[in-house]
Amino acid sequence: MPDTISQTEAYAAPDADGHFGNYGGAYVPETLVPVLEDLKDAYRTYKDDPEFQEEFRHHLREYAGRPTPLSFCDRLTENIGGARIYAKREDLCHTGAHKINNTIGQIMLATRMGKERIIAETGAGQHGVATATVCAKFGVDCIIYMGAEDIERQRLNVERMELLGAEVRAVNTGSETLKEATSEAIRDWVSNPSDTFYIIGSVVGPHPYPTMVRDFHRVIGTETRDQLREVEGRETPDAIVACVGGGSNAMGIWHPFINDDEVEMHGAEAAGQGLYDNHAATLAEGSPGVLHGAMSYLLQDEEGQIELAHSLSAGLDYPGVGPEHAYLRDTDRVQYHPVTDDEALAGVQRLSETEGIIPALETAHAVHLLPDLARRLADERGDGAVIVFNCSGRGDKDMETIAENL
Amino acid sequence: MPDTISQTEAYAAPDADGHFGNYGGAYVPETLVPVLEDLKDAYRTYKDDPEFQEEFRHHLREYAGRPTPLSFCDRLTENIGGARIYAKREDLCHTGAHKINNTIGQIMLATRMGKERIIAETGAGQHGVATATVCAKFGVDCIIYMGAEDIERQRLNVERMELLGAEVRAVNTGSETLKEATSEAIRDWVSNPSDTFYIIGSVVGPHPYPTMVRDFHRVIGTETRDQLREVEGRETPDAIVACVGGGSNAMGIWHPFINDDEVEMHGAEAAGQGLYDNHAATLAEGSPGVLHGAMSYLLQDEEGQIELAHSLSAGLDYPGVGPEHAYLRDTDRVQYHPVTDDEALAGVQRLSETEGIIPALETAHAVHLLPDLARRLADERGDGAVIVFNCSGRGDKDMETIAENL
Amino acid sequence: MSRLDDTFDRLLARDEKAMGLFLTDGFPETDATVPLLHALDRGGVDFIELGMPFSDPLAEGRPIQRASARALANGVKMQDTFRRAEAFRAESDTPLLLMGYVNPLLKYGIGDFCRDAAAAGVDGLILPDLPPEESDPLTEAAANYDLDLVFLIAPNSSDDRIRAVDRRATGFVYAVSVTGLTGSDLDGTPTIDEYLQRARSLVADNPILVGFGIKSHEDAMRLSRNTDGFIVGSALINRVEELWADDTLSDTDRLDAVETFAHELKHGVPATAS
Amino acid sequence: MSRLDDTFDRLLARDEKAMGLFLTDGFPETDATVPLLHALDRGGVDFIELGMPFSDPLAEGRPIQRASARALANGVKMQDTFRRAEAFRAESDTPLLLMGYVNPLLKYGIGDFCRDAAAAGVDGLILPDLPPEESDPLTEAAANYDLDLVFLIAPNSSDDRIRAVDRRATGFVYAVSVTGLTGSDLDGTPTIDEYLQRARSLVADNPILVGFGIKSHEDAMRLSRNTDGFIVGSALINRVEELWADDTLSDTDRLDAVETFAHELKHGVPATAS
Ligand SMILES: Cc1ncc(COP(=O)(O)O)c(C=O)c1O
Ligand SMILES: Cc1ncc(COP(=O)(O)O)c(C=O)c1O
Repeated sequence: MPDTISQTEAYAAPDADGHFGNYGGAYVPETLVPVLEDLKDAYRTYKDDPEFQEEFRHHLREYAGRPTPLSFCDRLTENIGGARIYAKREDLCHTGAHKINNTIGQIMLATRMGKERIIAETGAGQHGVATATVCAKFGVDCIIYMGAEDIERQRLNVERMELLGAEVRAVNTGSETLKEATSEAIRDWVSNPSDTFYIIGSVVGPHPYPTMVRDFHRVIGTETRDQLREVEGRETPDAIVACVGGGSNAMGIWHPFINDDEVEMHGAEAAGQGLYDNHAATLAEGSPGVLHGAMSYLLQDEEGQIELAHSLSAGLDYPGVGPEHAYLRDTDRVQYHPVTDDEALAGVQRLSETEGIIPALETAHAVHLLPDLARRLADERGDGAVIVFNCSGRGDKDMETIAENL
Repeated sequence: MPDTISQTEAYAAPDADGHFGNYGGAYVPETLVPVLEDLKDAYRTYKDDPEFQEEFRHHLREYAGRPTPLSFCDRLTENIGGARIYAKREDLCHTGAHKINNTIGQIMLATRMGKERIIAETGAGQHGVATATVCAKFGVDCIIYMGAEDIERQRLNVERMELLGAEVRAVNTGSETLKEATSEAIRDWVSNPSDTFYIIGSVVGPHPYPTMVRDFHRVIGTETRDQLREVEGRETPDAIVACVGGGSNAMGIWHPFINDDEVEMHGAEAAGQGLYDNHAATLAEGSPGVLHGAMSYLLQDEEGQIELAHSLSAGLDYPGVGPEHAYLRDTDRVQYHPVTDDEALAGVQRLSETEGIIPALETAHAVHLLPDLARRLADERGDGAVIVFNCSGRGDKDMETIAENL
Repeated sequence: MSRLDDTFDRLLARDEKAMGLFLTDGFPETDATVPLLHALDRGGVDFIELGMPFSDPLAEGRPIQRASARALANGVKMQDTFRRAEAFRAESDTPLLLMGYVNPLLKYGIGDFCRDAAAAGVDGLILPDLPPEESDPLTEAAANYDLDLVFLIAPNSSDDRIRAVDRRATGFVYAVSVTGLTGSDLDGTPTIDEYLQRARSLVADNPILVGFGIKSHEDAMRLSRNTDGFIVGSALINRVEELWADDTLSDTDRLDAVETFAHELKHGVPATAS
Repeated sequence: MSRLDDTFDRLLARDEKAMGLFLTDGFPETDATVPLLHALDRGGVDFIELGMPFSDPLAEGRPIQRASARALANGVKMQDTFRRAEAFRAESDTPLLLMGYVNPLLKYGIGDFCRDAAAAGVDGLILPDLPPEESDPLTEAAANYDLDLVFLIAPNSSDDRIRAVDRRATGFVYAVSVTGLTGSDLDGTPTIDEYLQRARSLVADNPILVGFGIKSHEDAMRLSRNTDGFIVGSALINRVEELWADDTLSDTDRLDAVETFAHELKHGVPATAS
């Protein structure tokens, strides 16, 4: 297995202070500055520490269930009629999504830094479950901040977190969703900087989080490379598709291919009820700004007040996005596409019926991009064209929402 | 990967007609006799067909997510204080339980036999989901029989099956649970013997099902052997623990060790509210008889009428058990232990809190056996004693039941 | 020679199709069984199959499932069935077979069961979930007590299989009309004739009777063209259920109606009601 | 020399601790802000922090979060804040700083913001989510328009860090009392004195003021032993909220009560009420 948490060479972002072009950085209250310094130091140390890396790989393999398969979607491919489609099966990870890769990495850092109290924010509850899981596995206290509305719509995951021994704290301010949960987690962190480690759930937040979380998820892409070599006899696909909430599953699968210019990258953002309506299409409709510690694209009004995001999918229901995505958007390395709730629901159905895989609603946004892309790529590059999409999670947590809306 | 679907040598059960000692056989209406003959022939052919075997392994690996990890449970081991405990992680299989191994095998047989219509029974819904899944993946019609009461208590799985394109038929007779669902599936099969393949969900039913289902699940045990060799430097543990409903996950993990006399085998049966009350402890409390096509232990009254089983866990809520278990019980090769609902719930909590793994309620029955066993084995065989328990499925489907009862 | 053999010989001699009727013991009420059996007798039944209720009757369609469940709810036990068989036998010479599932027999004990059944005047047994392969112990016990042991064939049975079943069976061979349950719909099974002709040509040692799904005299005549007779179960169960559901009827009315039903099954509806 | 420097010079000269008071613009009602600022002035405030409401105020405890949300619900926009600052400035010489989060400034445009703030008579800026590392553009723009730019230190800031912040800051250095939010509880933070002494010894270029969690004159005096003054926010917000919730009070009553609150914060409660 290749190195999973170190960076490729040619693509150099971010700089030493965590800037991806103009984006990223660390816009935080002063109390967090030394905390982030310590974290940067620790991460710098362990990132290249063979023992840390070996333990990380060990947990990914023996606990989280890696490598995840790269499943050829024969019936989906046939059903669409175009490029050959593979699913990278993060839905088979322990706890049901890619999120566990990152929480394992961060809990390892946290325990090495002597932190005894873990906090995290969660929207869909997947990151909360993944965090509560590693806290149980490592025997550390765990507090999860979750918007009161998300607690309602992701009841199953709340029960999972509690069973895992975590305390789920309902956040009743503002929109009562992920944005507020994140703000509350940061407030807790500001209030408890010395004993508390904040496990952020995506490639968002102040430096070094976007880089660190990306690196912990790079294993998705490095495995994909290896697996493609084995099944297709080539390391690079023609395109890689992923959904983008904060953007961690996307960065994880894309980053190891970022210097392979022939690999198209497509991100699916949540367009909710449509771009003129309630949505969460930060990169399509937002503008640069600072939220939760980093400069990136945001949904904001003309006064710079953060707007509420709207998506049926709680995991994409966030008005910000990781700063590296802002950079990849501006540099045109990645194309980002808004996908509506209805299109995502149709994606759930399509993948379920053709492949027997019920994807998470988040993932289903990526599924929606496949038909057009598969046909275009087959036209442009011939029948041997290959698409990989990141099947970032399974749909169990969404069955109620899906049943209500289909 | 070693041969996954052929049998070890010394242990010779069953005989050519599917008898494990007095148990097993094929007690079926005449209409099914030629159907079972065809199935036996087909299975005999493909069992040793390298192409079939290769495709089977391919699907297990690339689709179902095998091999599943063998996770060392460090905190559980420490928490108990005894033998070293490993979990065989069938909970990480696609659809959330070991069941998919078997449905992949059977759907491959079914399509090779030219059957266009699949039926199955389900209790907890796990087998129904696993069947609906492979039917979607292979593009075949799928009808799932499920007791009306089980439909209520496993709503999530019903929605999954329907999303996968299966028709779920509610069975309103008798106890409205797995027993009646199975009877209805058999009646459908009797009525449609030529175009229909019945994918049975455990090591039950008439010959060749108990043998065939066991063989499709042997991969659990063969992987465990390989993995133990790697992590412990020895192929055999001191004991293997599994829950027993019909008994498929147990047979799958035990069978490759059946000739290793030093390996203790322990099965956890559902004792529901206790042995003097409502329970499903067929091997502890039942007596030999014929149900659903095979001779085995049953829960029955003094008139030979089948009694209702009772377990909080829908997957164990069945008054019969696979005939090979009856044989292994009578020959004392395996010790079977009744485990109550409350003990199982405590098992869910214990594994969740120490290892960050929320097991299915079925699996949790096996967890309950670990403390006493781990301490005894450490006493008898020293600190290096090793237990493997089959973590047959994940608890997502049971969250409501668990939340209501904890 | 068994009572059943006698009956078939007599009917064959006058080229008459044998009619067997199935009724679940203890259905619709335990007290109704013996009077019902006598009513069938008066209606001209040639032999009776008395159903032993079972909790999980795999081969039955809805009517017999319901009858079985109702009988169990009425508390029917094996001993009761024997007592009622005995009571019937005390007043009738019509062959009586017990039909049921194998598990209650196993629980009772195969040997004990055959002994007590024979003692009660039962003539034979039909067990739809006991194929010949699994029947050695029962075959032996039944022979010990001179009970006939009927086996079944189905449309998908091979020629070899039919011959083997015939060799194993005593009393008669039960040709299941369709690949389906009791009470199945016979429409859309155009190959029945072909199958029954084939069966006829293969069954050498026993009479052959057809059953499953026969609802009327016409069905019965059509299907028994190639057999020695026919068996009706679900249609009778449905009729009894109807009659007992009708509160305006006295028990005598009901029994008379059952007698008429049996008579009409065998002989057809008279052109003008008498 | 800025208004702020003048003020500190004057107070230092007479060994008096400076009192800064924080109030959210547009809270509790947009019309209340200017009269409230004058009431603070009458109560003896030495400088005012006018809060620019933000949707996601990360460093704030509940009171200022609530005030911010209420101001936004009242429709407060940046231009309104400038207009109210201007109105206050027209009648008072008390230094006025704007406090807020960086995103609305970015949206407005850093240069435009500093120009318009200065034109409205604002003296300086405090942005708790803009650490020195990310502040180059703002530092430049603020300097262009002679706005002071206050930076913060916290109990967990290293010596080097405190020195660096001091070098970067103009106006004063804001010593956050606790590792926590505005309005935090100060009990159980026994190391405050040690930290403030350390800060005092490291901060060379600027006055140093302590804030976060100060609720009373006693708190203020205790904490400013080692600083040049103190800042109160949440306690004032809570008091204003209470007063405006009490329907029995006239606006004059309320403003008088705020004036008294400010006065008592600075000077303590008089032994006998006047
Ligand atoms: C399955 C799944 N996919 C994707 C996401 C979105 O997060 P990210 O964009 O960081 O991958 C989530 C978040 O909860 C998720 O659960
Ligand atoms: C997770 C899990 N384990 C065990 C069982 C019991 O089946 P078996 O005994 O065949 O393994 C079930 C049945 O649904 C199940 O879902």
